[in-house]
Amino acid sequence: MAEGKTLTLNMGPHHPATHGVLRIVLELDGEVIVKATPHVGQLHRGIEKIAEGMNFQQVIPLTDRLDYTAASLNNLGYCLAVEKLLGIEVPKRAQYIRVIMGELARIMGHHLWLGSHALDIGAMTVVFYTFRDREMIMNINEEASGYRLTPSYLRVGGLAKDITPDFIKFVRDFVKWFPTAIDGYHTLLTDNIIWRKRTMGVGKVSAEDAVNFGFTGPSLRGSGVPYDLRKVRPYSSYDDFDFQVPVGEVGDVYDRYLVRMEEFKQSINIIDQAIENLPEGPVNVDNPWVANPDLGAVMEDISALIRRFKIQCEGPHAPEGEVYASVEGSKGELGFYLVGDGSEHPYRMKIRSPCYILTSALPKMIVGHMIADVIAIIGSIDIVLGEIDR
Amino acid sequence: MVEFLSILIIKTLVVFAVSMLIVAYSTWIERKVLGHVQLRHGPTRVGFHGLLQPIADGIKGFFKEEVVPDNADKPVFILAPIISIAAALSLLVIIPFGDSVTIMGHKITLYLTDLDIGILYVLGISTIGSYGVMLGGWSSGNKYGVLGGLRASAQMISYELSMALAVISVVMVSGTLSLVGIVEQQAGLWNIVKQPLAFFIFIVCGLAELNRTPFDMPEAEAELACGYNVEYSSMKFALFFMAEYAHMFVFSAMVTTLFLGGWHGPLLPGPVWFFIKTFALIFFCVWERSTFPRYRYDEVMELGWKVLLPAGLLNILLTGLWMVIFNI
Amino acid sequence: MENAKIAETVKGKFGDAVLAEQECCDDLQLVIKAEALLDVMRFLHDDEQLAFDLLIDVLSIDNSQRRRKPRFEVVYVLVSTTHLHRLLVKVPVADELEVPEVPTVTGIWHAAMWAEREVYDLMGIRFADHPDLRRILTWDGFEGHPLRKEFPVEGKDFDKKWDPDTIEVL
Amino acid sequence: MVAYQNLYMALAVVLFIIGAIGAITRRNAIVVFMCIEIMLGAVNLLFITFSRANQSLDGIFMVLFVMAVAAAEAAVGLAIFILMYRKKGTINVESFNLMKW
Amino acid sequence: MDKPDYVINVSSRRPEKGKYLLPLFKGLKYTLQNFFTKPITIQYPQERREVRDRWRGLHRLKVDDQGKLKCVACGLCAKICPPQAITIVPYEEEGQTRYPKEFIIDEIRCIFCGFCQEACPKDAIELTKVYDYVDYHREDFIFDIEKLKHPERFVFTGK
Amino acid sequence: MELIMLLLCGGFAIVTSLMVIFAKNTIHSALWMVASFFFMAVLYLLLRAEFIAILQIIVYAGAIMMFIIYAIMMLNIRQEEGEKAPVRKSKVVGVVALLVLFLELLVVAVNKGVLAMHGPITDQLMQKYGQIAVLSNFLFSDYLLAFELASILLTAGVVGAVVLAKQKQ
Repeated sequence: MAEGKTLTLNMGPHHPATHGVLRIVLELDGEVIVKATPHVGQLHRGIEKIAEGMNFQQVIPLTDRLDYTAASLNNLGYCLAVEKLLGIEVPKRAQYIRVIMGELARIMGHHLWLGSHALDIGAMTVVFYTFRDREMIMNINEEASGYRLTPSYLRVGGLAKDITPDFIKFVRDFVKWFPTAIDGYHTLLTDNIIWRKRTMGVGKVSAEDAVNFGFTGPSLRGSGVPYDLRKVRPYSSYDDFDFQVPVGEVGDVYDRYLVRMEEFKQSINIIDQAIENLPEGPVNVDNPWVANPDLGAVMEDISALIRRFKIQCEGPHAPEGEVYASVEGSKGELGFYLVGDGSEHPYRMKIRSPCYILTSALPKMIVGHMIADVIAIIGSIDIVLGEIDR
Repeated sequence: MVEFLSILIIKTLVVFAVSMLIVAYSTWIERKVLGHVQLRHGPTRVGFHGLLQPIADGIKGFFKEEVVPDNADKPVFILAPIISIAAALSLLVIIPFGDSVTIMGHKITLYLTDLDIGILYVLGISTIGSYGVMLGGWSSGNKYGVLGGLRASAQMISYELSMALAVISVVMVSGTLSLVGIVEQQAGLWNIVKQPLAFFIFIVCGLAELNRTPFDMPEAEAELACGYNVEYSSMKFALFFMAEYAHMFVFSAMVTTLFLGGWHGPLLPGPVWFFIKTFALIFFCVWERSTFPRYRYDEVMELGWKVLLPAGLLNILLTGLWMVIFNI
Repeated sequence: MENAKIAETVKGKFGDAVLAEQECCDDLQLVIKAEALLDVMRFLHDDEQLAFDLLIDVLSIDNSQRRRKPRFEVVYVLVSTTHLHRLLVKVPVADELEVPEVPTVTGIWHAAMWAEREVYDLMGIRFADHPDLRRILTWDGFEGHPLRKEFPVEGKDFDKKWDPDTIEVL
Repeated sequence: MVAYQNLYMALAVVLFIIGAIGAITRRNAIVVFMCIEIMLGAVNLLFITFSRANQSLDGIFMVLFVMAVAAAEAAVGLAIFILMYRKKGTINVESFNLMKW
Repeated sequence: MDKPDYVINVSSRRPEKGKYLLPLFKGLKYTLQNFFTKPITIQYPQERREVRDRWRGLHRLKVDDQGKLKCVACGLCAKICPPQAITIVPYEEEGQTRYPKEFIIDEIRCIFCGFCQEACPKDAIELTKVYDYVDYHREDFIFDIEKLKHPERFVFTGK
Repeated sequence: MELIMLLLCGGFAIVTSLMVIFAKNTIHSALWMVASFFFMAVLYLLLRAEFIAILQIIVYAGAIMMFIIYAIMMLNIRQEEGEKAPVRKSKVVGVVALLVLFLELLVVAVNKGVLAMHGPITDQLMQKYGQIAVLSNFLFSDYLLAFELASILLTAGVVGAVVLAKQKQ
């Protein structure tokens, strides 16, 4: 085709399939993409900058708003980073509950991914089934923390509160129900010829490329690299649980889909083990500089009252030093790089967001494909703009 | 003459009214069925189980603000929905709802007209309907619209062909192009039994012509953000919307006529059977929409040219052989 | 590979380029001279024993409020997907430069493409030879670098009145 | 015989001439193409008039084959136009003055 | 690359060939089954779901047996509040307990994280189950003591 | 009745055909063309050639014009003939010659009746068997060779179009 005969198409930020306010400027030859330039930043809220002016506990609700589809995992990553900086370790019970909350959040994230991915490709019903099941996790979140989407349940040094008996009942119900729901998703999509045609061979990323592009999480594993932080660097007692890491081979949209579908099952497996083997004990560290004295003690003991004032006003003071801690988020490696300077604020907090790096590879992935594939690929790497723009 | 004319006018009005009612309520069926498949209620607020919803929607559609984009081609922009709805409505003329009844001594046929070349008329007019989609997309001056219009035209041209092939084999079996003739010929055995492959091809092509999932390329709300009707609002959008559902009704009626024996059926009177079959097909259209993902544009073309077209040809060949061998 | 052994290997190869070696909790942090950065990084990526093939992140620290020299530091987080070890590489940015600058590692890891753009956007550190160094999270024409410590948390002009029609500060 | 056959013939002539004038005056290849279709249509009209006047089917068959030719012509012609547009960026007939490119 | 033993390969599940029509019909059957199940959505606001006990809704300033505010205006909640939505003006009289003269929560700024409830040493503030307060003006969302005492008045009734 | 229809449709056909030439926008030209084909189809109907009329709509309006509009949309030609090229002498001569031809033909058309050689196909025959049956009888016997040739032509057209429009890899 002669030069200058391409069509420039502005996809987003108000486009139903860009999962938020992502804007991609596409250059089209017919329907084939010649060039793609993603523009991000429409949702930039400066969380890293805001965090510098807050104390360590106050940052927790902010982290909820990163990847709001899987909020507890962000809490977990942040709390682990701070705890690593402070050099404390939370009790076993808190760790197990954190694992449960984290895995539930991962399932929530994958639910939203599956629903919107299928919706992008045109299967409009799957999203309602995933939201039916997501609702159950929302109820669990609500039972634990009082909020459904952004629970802010974790705290530096433990949890906000201990769980209730209803929580355990809800989780057990969910664990029991969810495998049938997964079968339902498989029935609707996996073998469906249209779904296969839309996803197989689309957006192929080889293992070398995936590593070079900085992929992490299911997108990396879909390309065949078995890198999972839960196995590689077990945190929060993940080494207590027996689970497997699903890995693809081809690295196309379909493989990433299969990997995530299998992760549903593995997460359920982990939750099942954690809820059955839940240890007794406290859920907060026994550290006077971190843990909030409970109300009963405050009423009676003046020193507890003072301590409560101290902790609520300032929170824990971090030692001077730098730390990088990361968790396996639902989208990939979610890392927090914290710099402490001896005060109660994080001197510098850098969030390593998996989606940001995934999006940077988008132009390489979609060139040569058609418009319809663009949304399939965007769906398959599962980006959340709250996390990209921070 | 006066008698003939008055019967004709009354019949036209009745057919128009009934058809518009069906069109309106097929939107209700769509929303209700989709809702229940998706574990929702669908419309519930206006009237009992939302039964007045189509009327409320219609009123809303007609009274909303009209927006014509600045760089739209205004005459074409206005013309497009009119073409769409006009084509859809003129297809209603030849639908055979039933055989004939005798009312007050007059023998009244339950179809407006029985054309000698009925099937050709259907094929011809339904292509005209696709002009509306194409021009609507092109004239709104929106890139998504243009892409939608392009997709629509390519898809319609491709699928028209296979659809015609499927129809031809039916015509071969029936020996007539008149729709009434085809229905009468099916009194004993429905064509779906004689022509299962043609039935399948016709359904697939029909869905493609209707721009319904899995072939809703021209709208594809996920990729093209509604495609050809992205810039349309209020009345003009309502016309497109109505045309879409009118086409769906006509498609269901055509399948009923060509393959499911039209008004034939035991016990119940003819028109009832006709409507039962038609509504079953409308239900099917909604049902499959709720289940299937969307094809990609090039895959749609591939399916049309590489699968359905050869299949249609093969079907004609087999039908011909069968007719020659058994000397029908 | 053990942290100590990584440090040993790198030091053995680039003795004087490694300014310091410190533990960040359980991770090893190597401080590398900016001039030698590219060579060290390429070695880290290519060497079979190290094979840091996955660049997790690039970030920067503004030390102006904790009285440390130099003012800016850039940190690279590296991971090996084969040997599963992790390394933090820190590069001090020379204070003398008018615009702080370090060499880009986009030639080694594509992942650095946007990570470096973000550092440039928010901290104002240039990456020499970066193929596409534009602002990314803030808009084109934005002034200042928000993560620098002197940038107000509320943002600039936050309390001024602005004209809703032209979106300009009055 | 057919009623008003002279009128039909006159109409065909008028249409033919309109088509011909368009074909030589317009520069846009696609419009030229459409003008040729008008001319074909005029001829078709004439054929059908004769066919009806003479109580013969020959005219109708002629029209059928004209349509077949027109369809084939449209396919090939438009393919050529698209190719031309890709090569030269225009479909102005006056710029097509080369036998090869 | 040799794979660790905890890895399972999902690509073995890929149906590369075949299975054209049957899965489509299976899908149709699945959706048809769901067509005949009961909808799970709630017809809000006629039907309302019961929220759990820990729900974090509008704030309530608790009162003691004599109908006085429990709050002593210590300012802990205002300090911990991440979006700084709480403003307290304390008032002290000679020989009296400290109490807030003004206690203002900007419910638009508030992110309902529940930190104020956790911080309070007197158990004077709590988050209620009221979750659907709507109004027309931004000013209506700035709650003073009077409004904060009775948040249940702000339950949305559909009118 | 027939005269009114004839005059109306003929008039519209002429007007729309003129609009094809005079419309600035190529898509508008094409749309006028479609309208013109419709009126021609009505004329065919008046001449009792329903089959040809419907074929006109299917083939011309449905397929050929669809192709043309598709091509215009794909090439995104809105105002292509923008620059005012000087009017060429040859064109003027051509138009004048055509007008002369027009007058001649018109004289012929208006004055000279066609010889009414009655062919074998009477209206009664058509009425009895239906037009399609009669047509197909002849098409598949007397005109079989021509029919087959037409199909070969169409196939060649399709192949040619595909070859031409295919982008070189």
